[in-house]
Amino acid sequence: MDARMFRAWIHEAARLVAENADHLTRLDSAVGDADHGINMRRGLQAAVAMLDETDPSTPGAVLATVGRALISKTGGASGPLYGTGFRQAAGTLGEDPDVSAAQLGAALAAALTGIQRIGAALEGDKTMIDALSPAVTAYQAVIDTGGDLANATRAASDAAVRGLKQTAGMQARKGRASYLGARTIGHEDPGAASTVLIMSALATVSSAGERRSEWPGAGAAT
Amino acid sequence: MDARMFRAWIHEAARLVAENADHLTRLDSAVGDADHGINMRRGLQAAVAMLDETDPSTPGAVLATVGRALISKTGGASGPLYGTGFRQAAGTLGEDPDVSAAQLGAALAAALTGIQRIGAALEGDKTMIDALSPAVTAYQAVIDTGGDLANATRAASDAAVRGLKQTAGMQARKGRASYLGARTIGHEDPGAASTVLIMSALATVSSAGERRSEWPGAGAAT
Amino acid sequence: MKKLINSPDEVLADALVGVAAAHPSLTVNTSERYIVRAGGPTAGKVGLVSGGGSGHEPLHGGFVGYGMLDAACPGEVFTSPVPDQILAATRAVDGGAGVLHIVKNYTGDVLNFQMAAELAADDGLRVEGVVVNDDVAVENSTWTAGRRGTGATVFVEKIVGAAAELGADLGMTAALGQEVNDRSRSFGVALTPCTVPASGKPGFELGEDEIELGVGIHGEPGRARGRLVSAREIVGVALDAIHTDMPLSGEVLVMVNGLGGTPLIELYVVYAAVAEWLAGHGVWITRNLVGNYVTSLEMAGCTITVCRLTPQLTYLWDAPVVTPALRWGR
Amino acid sequence: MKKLINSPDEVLADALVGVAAAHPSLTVNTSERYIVRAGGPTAGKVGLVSGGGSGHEPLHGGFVGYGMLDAACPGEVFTSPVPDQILAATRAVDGGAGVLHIVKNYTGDVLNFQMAAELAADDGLRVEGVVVNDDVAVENSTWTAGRRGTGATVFVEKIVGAAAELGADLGMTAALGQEVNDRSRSFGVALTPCTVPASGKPGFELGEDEIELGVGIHGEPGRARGRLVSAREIVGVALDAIHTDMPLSGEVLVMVNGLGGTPLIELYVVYAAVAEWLAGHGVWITRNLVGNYVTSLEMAGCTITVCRLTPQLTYLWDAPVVTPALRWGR
Ligand SMILES: Nc1ncnc2c1ncn2[C@@H]1O[C@H](COP(=O)(O)OP(=O)(O)O)[C@@H](O)[C@H]1O
Ligand SMILES: Nc1ncnc2c1ncn2[C@@H]1O[C@H](COP(=O)(O)OP(=O)(O)O)[C@@H](O)[C@H]1O
Ligand SMILES: [Mg+2]
Ligand SMILES: [Mg+2]
Ligand SMILES: [Mg+2]
Ligand SMILES: [Mg+2]
Repeated sequence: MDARMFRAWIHEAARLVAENADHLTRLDSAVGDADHGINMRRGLQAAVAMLDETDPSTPGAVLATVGRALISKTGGASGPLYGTGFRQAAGTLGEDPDVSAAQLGAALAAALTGIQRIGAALEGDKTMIDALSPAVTAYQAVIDTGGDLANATRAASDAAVRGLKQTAGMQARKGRASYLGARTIGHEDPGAASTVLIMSALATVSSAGERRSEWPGAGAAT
Repeated sequence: MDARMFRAWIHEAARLVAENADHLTRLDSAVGDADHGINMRRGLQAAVAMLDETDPSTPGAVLATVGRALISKTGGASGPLYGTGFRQAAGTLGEDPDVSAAQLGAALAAALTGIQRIGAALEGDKTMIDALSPAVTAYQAVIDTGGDLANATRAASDAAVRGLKQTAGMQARKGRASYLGARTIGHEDPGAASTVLIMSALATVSSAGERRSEWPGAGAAT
Repeated sequence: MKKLINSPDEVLADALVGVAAAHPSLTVNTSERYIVRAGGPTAGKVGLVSGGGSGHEPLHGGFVGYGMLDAACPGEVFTSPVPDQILAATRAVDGGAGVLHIVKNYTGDVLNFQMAAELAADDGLRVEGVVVNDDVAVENSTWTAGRRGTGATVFVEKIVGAAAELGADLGMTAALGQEVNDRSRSFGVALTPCTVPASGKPGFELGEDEIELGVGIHGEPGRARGRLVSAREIVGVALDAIHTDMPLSGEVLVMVNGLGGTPLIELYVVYAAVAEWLAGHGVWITRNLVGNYVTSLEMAGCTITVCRLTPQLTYLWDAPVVTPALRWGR
Repeated sequence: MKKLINSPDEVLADALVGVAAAHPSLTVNTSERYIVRAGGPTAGKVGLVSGGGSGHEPLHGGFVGYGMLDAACPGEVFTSPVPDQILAATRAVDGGAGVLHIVKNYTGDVLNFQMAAELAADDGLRVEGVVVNDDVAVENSTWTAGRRGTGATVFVEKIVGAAAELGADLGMTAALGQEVNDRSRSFGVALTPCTVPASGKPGFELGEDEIELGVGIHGEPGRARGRLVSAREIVGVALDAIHTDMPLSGEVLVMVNGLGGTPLIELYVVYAAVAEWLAGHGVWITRNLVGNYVTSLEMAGCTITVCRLTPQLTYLWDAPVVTPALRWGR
């Protein structure tokens, strides 16, 4: 995967989030303050704009730019959390112009660790961690058993969806949803839902990348 | 008519107004500030209480007490207007312990004049005047043609009702309804509606007085 | 009806207990129902009394204090006070220099204050009155009870209050009040109705995209119903109406006043539009107020009031004032 | 959604233009999005920066001025500000004595301020933080993100502001802010939801006789739904919760704070009930605020905040303050 493909990922994530912004906000209005869709749309739009403007040439630089944009523009809890996640991921990729599926797995794991370091949420706390953590695990499992990028990202995306669904049964213990205590049970977590969109965007672009190897640069993805 | 009968009038008026307070307030909410029923109920309850407390012995003293109570307790435009009306009426009755139907006619006319002196409303301005003025005229017409108290008060009450109905077609030019201009057309005037109740109370007690001459003191009414 | 009250009939009584408890600088006479500065009348100073229906807080009780009112007479919600309480307040603040009544132009307020003034005169008190009638939405006084008094009341109370503190006599304060009123105009807009506690129902109904244009401060409908448009357009309607009635120029004092249910962030959005409009018309805002000063219970909406300043009016506006709702210079 | 705005996306930008126009004592940096005192940092004084989502006005911009904050960083409505703007404000108010961040305890606010503090430290600035978490409705911090910061923020900003003006150093201001927070508790009640402009829909729905108990200030539902009861009963619930958590005694500072859509007359009814309850428990209110200070857009309801005073805190509370929303002593 090269910088181009990482940019495609963020473009697709921004598109999906914009398309589902009302849904994310609706989820946040049940357990939070009704702004998650607005925040994520604003943040990812800024990320896209900053990518278009600075045109970073390595995957690491792409993710670092996205992290900086999310931190600078999102606000709320999700901004620093996702922003830190992307920056940590960028850190593992260094300046490589092209990264392997294994490298991407390490980057995703680093994102998870980064988000947990600053947010201190564990699985079961009803946060984005509940979608991201199983996604990272599923991704790694596919790679460990010799699967390719497309399969790994698809597995990650599916795991994120399952994680999201499980958040409905949880009582929030982190973020502003935690103030509602037991009243959060029965509602999906908005941050887990945005994680699903981001992971699904990754699956989309990596399988498209595989299939359409005529794309300039996309052929390098594995 | 003696003091007892005048007190009965005010008791009946207070009862009717309390019973119809919501209706008066609803009328006032269409063209004013949604308090006419509340004001009139408060004012007439105070009048009844003050009558019970001070037990005035002449018709003039009864009406003067009512006027003072309305001025002291009603508030709004209707308090000073009705209060002044009752005080002016009291003035024409002097200290007579018993007043004739003709004297009552003069008292009603004085009330009308008093209200117009301080409120400066003419017929057609969509105020209580549009109920009171035809009532005074109708009362006098019955007396002038030899009719008795019961007929005169009934005629007055009926004329007030007709006057009230006509206010629906008028555009308000006095009081806070006037701020709404043409939007007042189609709505009855709340003050005209309370005048109807007061005149109807008068008709009720004077015909009851006629029929039930066994009432101590009520036999004197003509 | 959803209100933080104990019972619809006790709102005013309970609120007065709260005012008394909250403000040691004020004395509340709960039986006669008036609010005065603690410590009694200032000898030789003209006493300023205002009043009107409750539901407009902080008007008037929140403006009692040094440099502004001496007493406020709160009536029931949206109902004029009665002559007895106005008379009692007038007596309580008379420091020998006479008492000025500041009255918003509503039939009920005017009649009740008039009666009180007559009773006070019978007692040998010197009383004058200023009637505030700044609302340009009410157009033609031959066809109406005359223009309503709204936002300019705050300007009159503040500026006349400063003059009284500086020793202006009764005639001067009355003339000054008249001058402030004559130089001021207001226009109001409602986005929602409000509910008088004793009535329990909203005063009118409005669709999701409807507003009332040219409203007063008593929860009544306005002169016309309009579509909910942008703050900038609403400000345009309001300032056009004011400017047509009293051409604006030079230095002005502007109040963007919330009617009770509109958050401050929106009032700043409105103020930005007002500043833009006035700058575009060569008018210079040199003093302003943005906030809830003359409310209509929980109604959403605002009134915009403009006063054409003179150097003297600016000086008196800037003079110290120490009240619960307006405070500076001390 | 019925709001006096130009467009849901421009609310904050337009409001900041309004704030800039209305208050010559403030400078608004509209591109970096912060509000500072006009005239730059005071050399040798600790700079105080607060911030948070917009929609709580006058918090925080209305508390920038002498004796209180040096800068406020408004985020989008109900959304924490971002590190960049906090960093810019921190730089702008540094007078060489370091900068104190006053942060309400919400994950977003805490994370964004933390990042800004790290960036500021990288720049060689000395930054400390106080996290305000006074809301007793959030009971158990092992199961939650910890208690929310609500009304006590005003107390912290005022009292620390006074100390900074008197020359307290960075460590002292941080410790004092912590002390004020530790001695303060709040409880909030909502009668209606509110609508974030960009979302366009109310945050929750409530029946005609329902209220939300234990709400924060972001339009979210509360800990529990209850029946609409009398102001006195609601105050009982709130003060019982506060008293259970922090037994009240001696002299206290009380704020009865409107959430934006509740008229002042109701806040006085609530204040009367608060005064009654506290007097009945032998607690003496020696200072108070009644009004809209920490709002939640147009939400109807109130928060009650109590701070157990010490002579030093009372002294600092009384010290002069000159801001758009709080002003006395000058
Ligand atoms: N401590 C935390 N760790 C991980 N994720 C968190 C944490 N706190 C909140 N979140 C996530 O952030 C989401 C809310 O984001 P958003 O609505 O944008 O911010 P805010 O709560 O400040 O309004 C939650 O749904 C949750 O998934
Ligand atoms: N100038 C006037 N002359 C006669 N009646 C008037 C005048 N102004 C108002 N009214 C009457 O008073 C009624 C309103 O009374 P009320 O609602 O109690 O007082 P307010 O208008 O002060 O709220 C009107 O319906 C009208 O009949
Ligand atoms: Mg949120
Ligand atoms: Mg009325
Ligand atoms: Mg009235
Ligand atoms: Mg938020």
